[in-house]
Amino acid sequence: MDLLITIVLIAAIGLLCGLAIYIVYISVPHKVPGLKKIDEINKLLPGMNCGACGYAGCFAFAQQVVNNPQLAASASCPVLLGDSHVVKQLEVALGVTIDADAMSKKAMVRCTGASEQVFEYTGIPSCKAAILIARGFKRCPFACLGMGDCERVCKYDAITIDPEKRTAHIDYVKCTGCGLCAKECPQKLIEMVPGRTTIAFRCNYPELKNIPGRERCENACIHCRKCFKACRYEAISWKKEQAVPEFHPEKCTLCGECIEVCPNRTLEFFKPGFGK
Amino acid sequence: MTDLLAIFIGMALINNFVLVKFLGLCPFFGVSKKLTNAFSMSMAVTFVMLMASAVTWPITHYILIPLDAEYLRTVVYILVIATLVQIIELFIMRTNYSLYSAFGIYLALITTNCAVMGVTLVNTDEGFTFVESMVSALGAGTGFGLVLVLMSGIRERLEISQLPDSMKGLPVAFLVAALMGLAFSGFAGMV
Amino acid sequence: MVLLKLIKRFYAIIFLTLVVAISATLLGLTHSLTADQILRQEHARFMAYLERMFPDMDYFEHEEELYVIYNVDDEIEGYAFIGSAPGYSSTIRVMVGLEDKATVKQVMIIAHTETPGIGDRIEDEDFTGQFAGLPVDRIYLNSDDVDSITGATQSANAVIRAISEAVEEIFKEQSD
Amino acid sequence: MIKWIKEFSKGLVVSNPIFVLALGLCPALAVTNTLDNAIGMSGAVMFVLLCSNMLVAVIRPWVSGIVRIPTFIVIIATFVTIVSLVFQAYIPALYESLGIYLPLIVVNCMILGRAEAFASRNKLSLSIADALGMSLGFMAAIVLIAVIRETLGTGALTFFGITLFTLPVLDEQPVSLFLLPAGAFLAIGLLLAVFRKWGLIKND
Repeated sequence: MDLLITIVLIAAIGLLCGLAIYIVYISVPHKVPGLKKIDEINKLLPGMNCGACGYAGCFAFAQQVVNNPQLAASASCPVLLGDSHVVKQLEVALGVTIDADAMSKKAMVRCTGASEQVFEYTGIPSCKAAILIARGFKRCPFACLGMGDCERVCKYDAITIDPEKRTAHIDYVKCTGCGLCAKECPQKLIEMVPGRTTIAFRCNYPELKNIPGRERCENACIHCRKCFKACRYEAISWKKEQAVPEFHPEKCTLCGECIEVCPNRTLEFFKPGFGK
Repeated sequence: MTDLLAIFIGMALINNFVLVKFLGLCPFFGVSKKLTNAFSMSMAVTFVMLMASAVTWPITHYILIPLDAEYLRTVVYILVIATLVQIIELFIMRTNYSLYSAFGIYLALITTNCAVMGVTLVNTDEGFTFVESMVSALGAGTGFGLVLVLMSGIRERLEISQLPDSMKGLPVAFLVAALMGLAFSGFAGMV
Repeated sequence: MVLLKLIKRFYAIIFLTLVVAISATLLGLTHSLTADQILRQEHARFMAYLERMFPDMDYFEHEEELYVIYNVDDEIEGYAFIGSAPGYSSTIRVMVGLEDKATVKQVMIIAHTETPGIGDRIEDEDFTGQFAGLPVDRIYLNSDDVDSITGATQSANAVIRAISEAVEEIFKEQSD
Repeated sequence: MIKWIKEFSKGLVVSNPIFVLALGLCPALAVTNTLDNAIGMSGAVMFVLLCSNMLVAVIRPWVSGIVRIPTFIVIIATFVTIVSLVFQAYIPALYESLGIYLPLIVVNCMILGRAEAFASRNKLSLSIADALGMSLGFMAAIVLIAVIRETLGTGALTFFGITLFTLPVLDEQPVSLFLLPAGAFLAIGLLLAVFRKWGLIKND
């Protein structure tokens, strides 16, 4: 008899538990407005929560975009900029037009890493740590140290480190332009450039006089102006203060003249497949 | 009041659930890779511990003990905990989605978190009153959170340190836990 | 039809309730099958401890918390009581046998899960043996007559506390 | 049949619950201070895992979505309670030394994990194979840890009262660190590293 009472009471607890779940399941309404829409947008986003758009993750961005569709045209979500298929879907879902091309950004490493290593560094494998000792272990104090801080922070696997030259390479296709690496680099040598940039300028050495760059690195810009003079399409202007070239991709014809004349091979085509 | 303080410190430090009693180890090693995740997880665990203690206490003292059916406590407790977790999960998912996207994945882990079940069992074993049970749940949650946050801080550092390949990841986390455990055994005898 | 619809609608709840009910039934049956055996085991263990302490025991009687042990000739053989206190990692339960109401005959650790090799040294004869022959009122923390164990202070003190607290409770009631 | 053997052997090495999946760590560390405890615990886990995997595989078509987890966990808890009642009745010494960790088998992530991830999606026979493999892998792992901890921590190895062997120096001066909680972490961490070094388990 006692057993029966026990069983009934315990079953009643089970019933209550089931009932509680059921009631919550049935009665708690979806309180977040437009949750379905937000979910739909959220699924289109990369889901990496990289924060490049300026919101706390993809879901937060989706929420904002649903409330204010125009935002999509000005935010810098890597998906908006990279994947044209997704951009179309987003345009349909939100009812706005997005000029993805104009907003796209890519990360560019302004160093070839060719500067000679002057001592063996065996400390904590992080650029931030390495830079504390004599401004890094390379002859050029502004060089890419290649300890992989940017590689670790990249959520899209776009960065690889060349272990020989100790320098970072960014895969143009995989790069979504989120800018995390640019924020992470202690040398500040990763620059976010417009996606249509044609010529990569691979030197970060900012000082004009003191010590001429070429002593420090075989790929250094020696401020010779040859590229500026070589360009027949006015796609290169000369910035006098820093004494470096400035490139204008809209006029560039990808002729490759500037790259050929550069004595130290500081210039490169930015995107693989450009030029030849 | 001093009794309650003694229970709190006892649960949080001396009998720390993770390092001394080995409860809640799966999340301890699973969710301690990043500091922010560890913090969210420990908040969620503490919350569920408090809820579970509050619900299981009356069940124990008004149903199981009068019926002389304490052998059923495992079934009843885990049923209640699983239900609670599911309700909280549903509720948060529907009302505050951004909170859910931050806590949701951890809630699912909590059903099988020995620490939550452990705190309800300890409360019954020690014969705590309702208030004492709540304090012990709070203490256990705090201790769990403290250790989880400490551990994740250390692991974030370990990520960039040079280790033999076979030591990377879990093995070194265990060794760190061992050292932390030694440190925590120093709290014994405090109360 | 209506019933069928209701069942369909609340299927999840009914299912869970059924599972819980079946589980409770199963456990209730298992419990009633094992309950006697559990009691017998506990009783046998208890008796075994008493018999080891008082080899001439025939039967015992309760006197509040105190067990009074009689031999075959109905003479009082001694007394025993059980005390407990939290140790390092578990609650330690001790059984104390008394010659008469003032002197300890023997102390036995009957339940603990202290750390093997460290805390479980409280079971050693070196430690428990020192209580034999002591007056009960000489057993308390930091007493001159009782030594703790180096490296297992927590566990050893718990044993001492278990005895002294039980003594206080039992004998205070009796002297009142 | 081949599939059966594959599922069975998977739990032993390739996805050993303790060393590879890092599931069910609580008992692996808490009760491995003596060999007896480890064997008792893994026996209990084996019984519970086998029974619950079988039952879940049988009833899976009827389990309703929203109460899935409560249902599974009540089933598991039932078997755990049966085990603990049986232990209490027939092997009380083991019951006492396992203490709170016996009811806590319920929340062993390994068991609910297997019920959720495997038994609720697979046939009965495969579920049995999975349960057997996983629990044998679990047993092998925690017995190994227990042997190391007991041998180093006390200088001798005993098996239900029978002393198997005694080490010369350690007997006098045991490394009692290995019996402390810290020693459990140390032992499992070093074992894991050694297994990786030997290539038994893949690196992260």
